[in-house]
Amino acid sequence: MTQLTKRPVGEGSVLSLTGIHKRFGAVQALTDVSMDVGAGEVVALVGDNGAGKSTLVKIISGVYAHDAGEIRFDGAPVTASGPSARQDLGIATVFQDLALCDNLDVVANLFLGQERSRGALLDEIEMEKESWRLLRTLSAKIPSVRIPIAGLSGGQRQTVAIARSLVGSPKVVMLDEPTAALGVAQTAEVLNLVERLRETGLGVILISHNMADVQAVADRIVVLRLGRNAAEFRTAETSTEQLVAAITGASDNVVTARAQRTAGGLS
Amino acid sequence: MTQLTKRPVGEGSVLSLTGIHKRFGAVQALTDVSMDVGAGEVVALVGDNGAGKSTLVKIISGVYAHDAGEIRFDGAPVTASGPSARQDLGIATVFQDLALCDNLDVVANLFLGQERSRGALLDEIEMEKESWRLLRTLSAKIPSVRIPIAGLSGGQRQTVAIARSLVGSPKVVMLDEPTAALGVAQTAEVLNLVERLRETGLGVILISHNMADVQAVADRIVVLRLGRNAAEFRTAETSTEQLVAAITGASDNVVTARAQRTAGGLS
Amino acid sequence: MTQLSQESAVDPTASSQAADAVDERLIQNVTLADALRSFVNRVRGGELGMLPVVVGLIVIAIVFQTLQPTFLSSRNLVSITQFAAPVGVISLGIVLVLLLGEIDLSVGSVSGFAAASMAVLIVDKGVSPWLALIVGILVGSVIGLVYAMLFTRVGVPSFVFSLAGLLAFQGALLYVLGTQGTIVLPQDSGLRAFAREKFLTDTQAYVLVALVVVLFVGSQLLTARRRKAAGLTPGSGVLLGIKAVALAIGLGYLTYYMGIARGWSYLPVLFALLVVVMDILLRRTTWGRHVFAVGGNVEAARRAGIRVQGIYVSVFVLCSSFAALGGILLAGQLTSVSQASGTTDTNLTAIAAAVIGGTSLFGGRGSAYSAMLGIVVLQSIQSGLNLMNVDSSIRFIVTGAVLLLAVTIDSVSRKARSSSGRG
Amino acid sequence: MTQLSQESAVDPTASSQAADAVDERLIQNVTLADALRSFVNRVRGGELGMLPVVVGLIVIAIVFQTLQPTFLSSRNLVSITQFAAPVGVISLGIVLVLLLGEIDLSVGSVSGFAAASMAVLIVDKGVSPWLALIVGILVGSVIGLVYAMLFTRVGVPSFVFSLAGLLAFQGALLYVLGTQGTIVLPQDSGLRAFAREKFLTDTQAYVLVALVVVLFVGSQLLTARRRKAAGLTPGSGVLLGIKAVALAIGLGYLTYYMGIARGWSYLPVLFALLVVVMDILLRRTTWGRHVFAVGGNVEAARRAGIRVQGIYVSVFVLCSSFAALGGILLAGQLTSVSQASGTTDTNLTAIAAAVIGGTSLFGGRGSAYSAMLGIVVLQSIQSGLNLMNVDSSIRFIVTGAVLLLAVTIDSVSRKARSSSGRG
Amino acid sequence: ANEAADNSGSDSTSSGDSASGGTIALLLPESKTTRYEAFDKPLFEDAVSKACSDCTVDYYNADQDESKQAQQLTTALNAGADVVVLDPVNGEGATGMVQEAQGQDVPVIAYDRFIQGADYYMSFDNETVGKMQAEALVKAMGDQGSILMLNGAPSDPNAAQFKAGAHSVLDDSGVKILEEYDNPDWSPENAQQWTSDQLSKYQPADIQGVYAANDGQAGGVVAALTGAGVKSDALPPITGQDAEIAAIQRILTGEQAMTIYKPIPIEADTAAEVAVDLAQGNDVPTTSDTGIDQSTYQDVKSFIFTPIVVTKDNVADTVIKDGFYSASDICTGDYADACQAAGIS
Ligand SMILES: Nc1ncnc2c1ncn2[C@@H]1O[C@H](COP(=O)(O)OP(=O)(O)OP(=O)(O)O)[C@@H](O)[C@H]1O
Ligand SMILES: Nc1ncnc2c1ncn2[C@@H]1O[C@H](COP(=O)(O)OP(=O)(O)OP(=O)(O)O)[C@@H](O)[C@H]1O
Ligand SMILES: [Mg+2]
Ligand SMILES: [Mg+2]
Repeated sequence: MTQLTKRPVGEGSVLSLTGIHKRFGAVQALTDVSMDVGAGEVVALVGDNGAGKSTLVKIISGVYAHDAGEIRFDGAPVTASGPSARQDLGIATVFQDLALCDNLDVVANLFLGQERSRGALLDEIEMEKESWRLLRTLSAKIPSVRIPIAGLSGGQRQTVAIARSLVGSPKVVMLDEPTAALGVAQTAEVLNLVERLRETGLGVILISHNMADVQAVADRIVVLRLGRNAAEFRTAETSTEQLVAAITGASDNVVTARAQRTAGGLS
Repeated sequence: MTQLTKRPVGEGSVLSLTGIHKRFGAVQALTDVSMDVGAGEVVALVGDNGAGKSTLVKIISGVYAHDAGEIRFDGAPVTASGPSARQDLGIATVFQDLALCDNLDVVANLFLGQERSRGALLDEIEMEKESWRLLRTLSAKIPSVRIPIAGLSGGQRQTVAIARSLVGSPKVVMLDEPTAALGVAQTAEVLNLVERLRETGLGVILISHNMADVQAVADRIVVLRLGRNAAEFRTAETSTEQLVAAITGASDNVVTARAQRTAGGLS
Repeated sequence: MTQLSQESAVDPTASSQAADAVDERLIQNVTLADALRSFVNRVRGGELGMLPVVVGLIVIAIVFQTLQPTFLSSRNLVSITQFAAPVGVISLGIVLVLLLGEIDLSVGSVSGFAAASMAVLIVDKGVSPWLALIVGILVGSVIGLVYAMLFTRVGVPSFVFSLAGLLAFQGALLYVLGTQGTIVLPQDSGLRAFAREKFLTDTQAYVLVALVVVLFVGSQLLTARRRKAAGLTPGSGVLLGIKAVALAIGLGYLTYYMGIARGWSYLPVLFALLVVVMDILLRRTTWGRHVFAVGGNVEAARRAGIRVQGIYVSVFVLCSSFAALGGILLAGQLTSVSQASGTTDTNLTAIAAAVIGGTSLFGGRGSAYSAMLGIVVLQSIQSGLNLMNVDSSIRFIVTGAVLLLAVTIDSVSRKARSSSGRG
Repeated sequence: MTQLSQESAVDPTASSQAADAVDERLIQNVTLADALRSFVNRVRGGELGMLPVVVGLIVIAIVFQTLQPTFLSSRNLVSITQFAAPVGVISLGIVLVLLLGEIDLSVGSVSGFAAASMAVLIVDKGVSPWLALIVGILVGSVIGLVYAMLFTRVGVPSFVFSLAGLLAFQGALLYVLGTQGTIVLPQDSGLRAFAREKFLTDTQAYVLVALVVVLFVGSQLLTARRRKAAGLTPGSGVLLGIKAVALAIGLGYLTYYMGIARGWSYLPVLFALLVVVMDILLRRTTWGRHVFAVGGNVEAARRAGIRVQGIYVSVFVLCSSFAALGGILLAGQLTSVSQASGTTDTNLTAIAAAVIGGTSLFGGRGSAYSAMLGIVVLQSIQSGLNLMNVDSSIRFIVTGAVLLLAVTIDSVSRKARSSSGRG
Repeated sequence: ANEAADNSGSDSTSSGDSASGGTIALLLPESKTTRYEAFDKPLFEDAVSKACSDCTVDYYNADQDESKQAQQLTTALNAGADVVVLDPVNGEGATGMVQEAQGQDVPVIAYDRFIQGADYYMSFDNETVGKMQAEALVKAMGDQGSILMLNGAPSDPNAAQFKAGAHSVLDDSGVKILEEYDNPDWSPENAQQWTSDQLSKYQPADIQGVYAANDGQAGGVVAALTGAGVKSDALPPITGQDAEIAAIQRILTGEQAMTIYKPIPIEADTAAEVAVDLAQGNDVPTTSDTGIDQSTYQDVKSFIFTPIVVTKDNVADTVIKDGFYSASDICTGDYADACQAAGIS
């Protein structure tokens, strides 16, 4: 449909997917989807609402089982299923629906599954100290880390979920719309963070609907449409218009219409 | 702190708040907050994460009771509390945390509280038809309106929540980060929608972290910081830098730093 | 109808394709073949609705029939339906409360207390039976109202106030009965006759079956026409035909078979009627929609402007009223009320029936039919074991095991569903 | 510790202000005055933790003491603590299951079956008491394991399998007891002595109280020092002092007062110990954290890489084991096991205690102490009513009413909380 | 703990050494059968207050819960009981309770159910009750035919004694037991359903008699049989126990063959007499004022009473004559004719 700039083969990727299929009841959510991510590479995954981006992320992170297709990690096929197995491999994920425990406080959520202990008991003090440090690197505006997540604002929760992915030492980080609820400062910090992750050699999959952000940090952009691979771009060679056209499936769409109509459109 | 361009008095506003206070346990979420919205006016409410925007929206919509302060609607003080009383006044709200019933399908959620009936029984067919119409105006990509909300993607849910506010005939519509999870096309549709609402003479309160969107549709911009009124701007007279400075509380912030560092910043 | 279809002809939303069949990812469901394919897919994906419980019931039937050939005799089926009805009515109220994500532990005590109040009024105070019946049910309604006030105004959790009610109304039962213990309903009492001796005649039964089938087909056809007029997919006509024929044959044969013995007693017919009415109320009215909404997410319901308190009041009142009615029917069936009325395992049976039938304990998921299916499962197990006459130690163990078996089928299918990513 | 504090001196995160007190919207909580103010705020906002139940308990005490002056006699307090312990142990297991948002309806039957197994081994088979005790508890553990398998592998809801267990193990109890019915534990059985005759001496009791206070103060001081070293607010020292003195005086006086009669029986001491241990396990270990996480949001816990299945297994095993232990202690206290063991309202009492103590039925909220507070509330009500010599009918009604009263205080405060937008 | 303070009962209000007066604790097992609170308790209290005007009776009911009863005993002892009249939920398991009371020098009267090691025992013997029911049934059936047998709750130890007594007669008779059922909770509903289910298997004509352990179950059986179309004047003989009003009425109309009547006044009066004597430190006479001789049952000094089989013929001479019920209690609406026929007015 649009041009496909294939990634040169042999440039060994950390994570690669081929021919992934997934059906939910009467809806075929993913059909024959492929993609791969190299170390030190930021791949943006974009697409319209319901295109299947989050479903793909959940399949990679082990939350859903795929119906058909293959996942390879560090060159070897991944057999173990379930989120804890995938985390052990080194895949950290920030889910779109956050997946925090409302009844636990910020510290407990940040270190969930990776608690710090002193002997047999939890080292609450160490964890609290570390929490403040992590949250500060993300410019979080959280008054207290000892209130349950239920009492946080949308953006504060999002920040906590992102900070979670920095605990531990993953090889691939997947961020599903991480900046959706964030303030301008926090968004900038997350983009900085993504760049820092790339510099330390991690593979990053970034999902976002904000084309400016995507173009600012991604090396490659994979476009899904209605559950299928629609296009793949190198960021440097791509314009916003091309991207939007690939996402909506038409170069003549509401976005361009609006941009033409108003003075200050999508820039 | 920054310049306050007060709205001329006497230009009768639909909704006006004065001196609103709200405390949650140990956190003083809102301190002496005031704002007002006129008919046919779009007011953007911006601020950092946890600034208190959603709390303010929930107070207006009757979800929370405020500790002190006054709310006036159409010039008269509002006494009745609770969401259903506020809805009866004509205040429609799209909440940041969406507030949909996961176990119900899209149609049921869309018409919740405003069901259409034929005699004693629900008119499912009329509602389903109307649902498709509403969703189409928002360019929604929803395969079926008869699957439970639990099976929708983040953006699809957001679209349903926005479509909800179009059922019925409100006088004021509040949208709390309506485009956070939306695709580019859907975002453009929502901005179009906001403009249409203004044209039909409704008051609109729009919360967003996207300065481009805010500047594109808002008439006035109210800035909250740490639970207090920080500034108020007329959109036409304001630059993005001024806004970001008012939000973060410093003209020298991570956003400007990032903008300087990278080529393609916030435009 | 014609008017509507004309309207749709000029409706701009009506395209060549039905509005609900546009998305290319959607697996179509129009022809019979589509319907079959989607059914197979659903079974694979574990979305079976009531099917697993029905399969469980069939397994129970086969096992007991093998062990004890009188199990499926028409006499025994008549007796199962008759004994299932009163507790089934109580369970129907429990379904409502469970749909809200609440619980009522006191239905047993309330049923006993209401029946005793009625019996005392009739026998000791000489009040007319009809009035006493109404008072008995009102006793339940008032209790439900008090519960609702405790819940909505004071905020006491339903577990706690109904536990308090469980104790208090057991006391009230003893108090009302006073020193006399068992009260026997008068020989000529209409309630006794209704609960024990009245059976549909063959003609009545077949007319009823025909009526049900006609109503079903009629409403389905009407819906299909209106859907088409509104530019939506109308659903497979062949499938509707098959369903209608299956319904007619199923109900017809059951009626014929039960007619070999005494046929349908009034009691199960009343129960079935209540179930159907509650099902329509729950699925097809605004009130029912709101019950599901409150059970699924109270906060969302509240924000949608639903008067949540009213929903709680209506449900608690209905639940206690059903409990009272069930208790009264039980009394009619047994011909008497005693200190033991409702205090034994009525609570647990009523709640278990709802849960086994597939209503979630956590609110928002379930159906009126679950009360019916669940109670039939439980009564079948009990009846089968009664016929087998084993030692009471074995009987307890086997009851537990069969119960587990009946529900496991459902669980396994649900497991399949969740592993394929559906909640 | 000193090493750590040196570390923090060079830690870049340590600023002039503690890390957790930077936000200007935060209402400070450092000095005693702060603490008091924040307490008053909390009371107004309705966040009271265990306070309401304690107030409920005080109300109960005052009411019964007024009606019957022996209620607060030291002898009666001794008897309340002694009888509260065994069911309290069972309730402790229920708290765990409820924390996961699941339920176990079979703890009563399991307790009876485990006790019967033990009794049969000792009396009929001549097995050594210790071995029999261990086997009895293991019976519980194995049952828990089976439950966990049904839950995690097959996906049967806990309500259903524990309902099946309720029936099956009642049958198993009858089966194990066979025709002999009641089994009396040998006169010289250590269990009998432990559950009935052993009391702490005065010295032991006061040493224990001192130990508790010292441990409390020590751990609090240590925490404060480490927090300061880590650049966090250490909390008010004065407040700590007040708490410590209150604890010492409270426990000390209680010990003195109970010492007027026979003092602390071993049974409540064992129970208290179990509660404290479970509380530490739940609040201070990784396992406990994961239990809360699974109860709060299974899906989030699973995605965080927690081995959710393991958590379920551990909790179901612990719950059934506690049930078995509780049943065995009950048998020791009663000196015998019979067909009725655990079949009366043990289930309901154990679950009610947990709920009344403040553990949510929906998972993720609660504490080990709720088992203790809840069972003390229930036993106090029962003991008070025992003293009052009323007819059963009145007793049932009053039990219900008092129960409601005791919990209403909590409910009203929770209501305040939710209207101010919390929880 | 403070052992010295222990025996002095420092915070109990009364103590046992005063010559007159005294506190008698009455512990009854349950409230679901009418007899305990309708008869035993008031009769016992009346008898005590007649014999000793400044004695007090502390009353407890265990609602069929053994451990509740254990706690009630402790409460009673704490409240300063001088003598305990204990009707145990489970007689076999109550030895621990007896020891606890005796450990504090409080004598125990085992009331209605035997407890090993009690100081006194007075009762109608449970096994005898079962035997009498079975004998009456066998006699009514002419020692031939088939019966259904409904026993009490498997979790109730007393039910096992009735069952054993009945079997000892039935097993040696010409009567055949078709099916046997241990009814959980003794509930009439279960009895009705079980019997109905048997009628899917047997014809009503196959059943020539029904052993029902108590009147409640007998009511359920009658409901089931009549529900299956058996005319109420064609019912087979059905047994019962407790002499509930409803059972007496059924006996008068011929729906039930017999019930067991325990003349509770004698039992309550004797218990009160012994209790007062013990409380006041007097000797207990070998023959009570009610005319019962003291005997020994399993090493416990005992007063054993004979239960009475009530049939249509002796209703007037038993329950009515004893004032257990008045004729107007029984002869309501539907039963007036039957009363007249039986000569009751
Ligand atoms: N229910 C609650 N309980 C306790 N604290 C709360 C609650 N709701 C909000 N808060 C606190 O109030 C402050 C303001 O929250 P609010 O949700 O209004 O922020 P916001 O401006 O909408 O932020 P965002 O942009 O992230 O959505 C936050 O610090 C939050 O922690
Ligand atoms: N659990 C589920 N059950 C049923 N259908 C589902 C489920 N999850 C996703 N789907 C369907 O799969 C499709 C893809 O959903 P997905 O969440 O992957 O979209 P997305 O690309 O992340 O969209 P968004 O940008 O809105 O987040 C949607 O049509 C949705 O309806
Ligand atoms: Mg998504
Ligand atoms: Mg917000």
